[in-house]
Amino acid sequence: MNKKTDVLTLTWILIAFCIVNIFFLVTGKLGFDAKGLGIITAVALTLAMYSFLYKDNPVFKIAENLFVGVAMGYWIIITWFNILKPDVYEQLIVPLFKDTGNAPQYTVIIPTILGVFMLLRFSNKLSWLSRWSFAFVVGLGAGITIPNFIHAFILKQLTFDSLIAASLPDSINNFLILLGVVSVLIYFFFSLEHKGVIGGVSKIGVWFLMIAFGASFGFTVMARMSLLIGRIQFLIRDWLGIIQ
Amino acid sequence: MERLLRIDRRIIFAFVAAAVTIPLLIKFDLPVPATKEVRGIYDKIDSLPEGSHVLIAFDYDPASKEELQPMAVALLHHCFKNNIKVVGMTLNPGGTGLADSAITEVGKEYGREYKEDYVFLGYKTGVELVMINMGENIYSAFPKDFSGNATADLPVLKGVQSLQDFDFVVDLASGSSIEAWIAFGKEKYNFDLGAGCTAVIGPDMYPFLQSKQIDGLMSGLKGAAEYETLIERKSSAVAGMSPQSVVHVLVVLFVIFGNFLYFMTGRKK
Amino acid sequence: MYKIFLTFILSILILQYASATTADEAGSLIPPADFQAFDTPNDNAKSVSLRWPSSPSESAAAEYVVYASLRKNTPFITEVLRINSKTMYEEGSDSNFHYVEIKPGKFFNKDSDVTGGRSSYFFKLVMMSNSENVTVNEIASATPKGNWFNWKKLNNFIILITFSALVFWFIEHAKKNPNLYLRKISGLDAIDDALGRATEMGKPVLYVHGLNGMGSISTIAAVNILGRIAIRVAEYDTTLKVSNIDPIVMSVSQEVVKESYLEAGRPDAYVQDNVFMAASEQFPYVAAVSGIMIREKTAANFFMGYFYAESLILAETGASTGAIQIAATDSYTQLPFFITTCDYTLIGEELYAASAYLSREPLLLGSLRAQDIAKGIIISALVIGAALATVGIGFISFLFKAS
Amino acid sequence: MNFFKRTIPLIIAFIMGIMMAFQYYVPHEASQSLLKVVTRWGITIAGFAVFIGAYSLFHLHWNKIKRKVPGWGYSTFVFFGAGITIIFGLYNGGEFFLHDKQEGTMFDWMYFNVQVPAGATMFSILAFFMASAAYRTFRARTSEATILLIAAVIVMLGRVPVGALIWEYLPPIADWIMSVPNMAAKRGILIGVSIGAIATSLRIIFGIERAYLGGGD
Repeated sequence: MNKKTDVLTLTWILIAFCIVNIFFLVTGKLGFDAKGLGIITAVALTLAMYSFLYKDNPVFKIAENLFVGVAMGYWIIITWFNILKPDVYEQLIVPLFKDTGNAPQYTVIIPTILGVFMLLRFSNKLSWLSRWSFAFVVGLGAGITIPNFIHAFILKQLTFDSLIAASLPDSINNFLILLGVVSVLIYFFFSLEHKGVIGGVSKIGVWFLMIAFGASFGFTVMARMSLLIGRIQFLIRDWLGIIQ
Repeated sequence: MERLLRIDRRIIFAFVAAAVTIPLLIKFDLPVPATKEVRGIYDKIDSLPEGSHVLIAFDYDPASKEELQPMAVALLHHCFKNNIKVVGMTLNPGGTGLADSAITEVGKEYGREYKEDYVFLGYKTGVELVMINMGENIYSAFPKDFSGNATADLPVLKGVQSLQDFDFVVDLASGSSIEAWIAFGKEKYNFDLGAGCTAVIGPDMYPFLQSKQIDGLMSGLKGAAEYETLIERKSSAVAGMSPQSVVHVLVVLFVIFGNFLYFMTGRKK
Repeated sequence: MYKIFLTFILSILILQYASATTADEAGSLIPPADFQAFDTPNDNAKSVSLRWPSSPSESAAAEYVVYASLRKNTPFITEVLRINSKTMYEEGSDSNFHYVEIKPGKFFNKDSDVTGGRSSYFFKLVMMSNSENVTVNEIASATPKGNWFNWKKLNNFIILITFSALVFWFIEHAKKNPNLYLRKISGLDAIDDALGRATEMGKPVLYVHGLNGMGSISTIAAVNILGRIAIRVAEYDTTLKVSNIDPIVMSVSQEVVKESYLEAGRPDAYVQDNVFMAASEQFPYVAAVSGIMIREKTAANFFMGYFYAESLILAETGASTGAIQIAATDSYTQLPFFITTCDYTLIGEELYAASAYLSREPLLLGSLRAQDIAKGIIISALVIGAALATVGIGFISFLFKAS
Repeated sequence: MNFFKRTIPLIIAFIMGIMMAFQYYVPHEASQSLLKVVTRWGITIAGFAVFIGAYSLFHLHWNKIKRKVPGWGYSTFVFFGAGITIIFGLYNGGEFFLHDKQEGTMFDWMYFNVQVPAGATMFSILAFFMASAAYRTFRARTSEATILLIAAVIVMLGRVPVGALIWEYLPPIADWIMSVPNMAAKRGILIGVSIGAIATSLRIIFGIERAYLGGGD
């Protein structure tokens, strides 16, 4: 029974969607070209995504799987044109067979081999070779992370402001910042029981954390609403043409 | 009262849809004063002489398009209007198309020439590795631009050897790339950095503002709207501020009303 | 015609005025008494530093100009620097010295001018105003060299070495003594309470994995906690359902739950299908897990690991079915939603601490202790540094200076 | 064989890690050239990672289709979407993939009219759930949650233009929350997380942390 209503609802929405678009195409509001058809496709996908609000349904699932596939295809092609073609194919392979005025860059061979090794991860027998590539990339990442993080996120973040500043509000703020940083660090300190002074300070740390999470909460609500506003703008401006 | 708490969530969905759509249709203008965080970026770009080089990293993908694309467009308008040379790049494969179209469209609007006044370098992966490589030599990181031109011959890049030579770098991010730009770019190679990000990560950027590791911050559609106000070219972001206001009030009312019911019904589990 | 005449008159007037003012301000220029050039310390072989004492006749109208040459005797024609004489003072010299760094490579094409070897550069300093130029007699020269250690980064280097030593020492220490003290994580008690209530109600317990794979520390920590929950569940004889989005995490979880049941002496109660793949994509995962919560009326929900935007919908659905919910995540952007919808939330690093507390793994314990010591040092530095700064002593900020 | 499978990767990670960490303190040009070469290699290697992602995705959906798990039909759309996009990408508007990328091809059309709208809509769905959660579940059940919600309400109202109309002091209060208590707490978190990241990096370099190598022998 319930399923029948759902199918009916879906059919009606589809019919309505078709009628509206045919009307737009006939009246010339949307051109019968790549742009006009593009807008119709985009609108169809947008609405299919929103159908999840009614309930999880086949239309949503089709749209989502299609999206996942297209995004992966796009990623592959973009990687070819932006990384593999200019950095490997044109630097190493083309100069081997054709005189381009540039000598083949033989040093490119090493990262290319390591890159290919990485793909052996899925082979049963040779997957151990992929570890060499991961070890290279992960070791490199770990090595550059340590001194740069010490510099940018620890030394640069430690401020030693005088608690008696130019004005009273500044002094209070300087004190609150010091208290906040210290108390949050103490909250994440696990080697001492949270009792007495430590317990009191870590309690203050929790308050600071909660205010910060509240700020993040407010900003996240704002972010999601902005996304929705953008999509609604697209629907009523680019498709329906109600606003400019 | 119990019943009020148990209403179908689809009724709430309808409220949200109405709160967003109606203000867009009836259009009322609300002032969007610029905060000092956004002004930091505006002032920096405004202070640059003609012909300066600005690098914009479009590190976002379609999922954050509605927040970051208006920001990118506003920023590009400002740069092109002031005759600043724009170099675009992205660390997110899904961002290439959006970045390319934004740069090209705004560039054309001001009659700027590709290769002469602006260039889109395209996508590279490896985040901090790309930044460090660009910090050593930008032509090593990007031997070709997005359309396949050799970067070494591009007139727009004349005078630019590495990141240090950019007069300003702006990262528009939906992920953790701002932190990476700070640690592996700005702090290692000393250049001025500005940031634009989704509102979700906006609050996490305040420690960097205070330590002056970034010169300014635009967060979310609100940040974009403030920038649009500053460059006096109001567009979709400013138009989005009236539904944004209405829907925030709605959510706040929901929170208050929900908690009111919760306490009235005796906070039962 | 009259326009040209007017311009002429005007220019004479302005010129007279202009020269009058500069003459007043500048008088005759006194050049700086000394001029030095040397290799910039702590850098690569690209830059040379110049330093000279301030001249008494510096003014906003006077400029310093530096010319460079590759040979001492050839004419100095390449201008490498032009600054206002009131700028670029050496830091900490109280405006008594000027200090600039020059990259001569930008002005000279080394390969064409010098054949092999390092090149020295020669510099000439000229002080200029509108009316006159004076040249410093000394011609300074320097050869840029690459340096092998950046002494400005010494504090950074010491932190690196000290922290490495701490991590090693405490991991070794924890291997010998796995009972290293860790404070109680109060969320862990809440887990037992929730399991107890689920048993009373006779409803299943749902354990929801985050979206990340086995490579992420959050997932490893989450699996450690799952082991402990599974033991308790087996003892209480309740049903435990574990939803997964990653196939590898699923097979690891199956192993962990199976072992826990064995440890609790209830291998018969283990049902492999209760540790299952709910979906492979974010939103279908949300839909599938929410469906389970609603259909099976789970009494307790655990959300452990790294979550993304789906956290809100999951926790909201769970709260609406009246389940006791406990979350543990290091995904800071999602924490606000867990805190407002769950009964107990382990925040950030508490997730790792809980996992170390339960597993007693020396690697985790030792590392956690070393990080605590580092935090302790930072806390003391901040407090003492602020106190000293208040009375005007900048010693601590000097020690932690980032340059 | 164990030497090649276990020891060599650990040696590579160790050498790379130590070398790159120490490189930071050496300003000499030799050290800079090393950094340039190694990061250049890293970029190229990372480029191949796309195929790992592609394999995982296709493998997963292929298994679903092969085993006919419930809902396997939807998985065919993943292959359909990826297939069309890749074909258009390789066709490259008639120029084929060995030439430079062309503008305005069907490949770009797929991106702008499928990936962009679907991707952009995906997370906007959460706007609705956010509102419903605000009504039904965001409860001041503890004193912590109460502080959180109060801060959230102030920020939500203070950050939009209407805030100043409700009460003129809302925006400055919201700004203060952002730049004092929020900033302090986020700085505490940042320092803690960075210490954790440095510790993890150290464990990787010295071969104590091996999770990244994957399981097996």
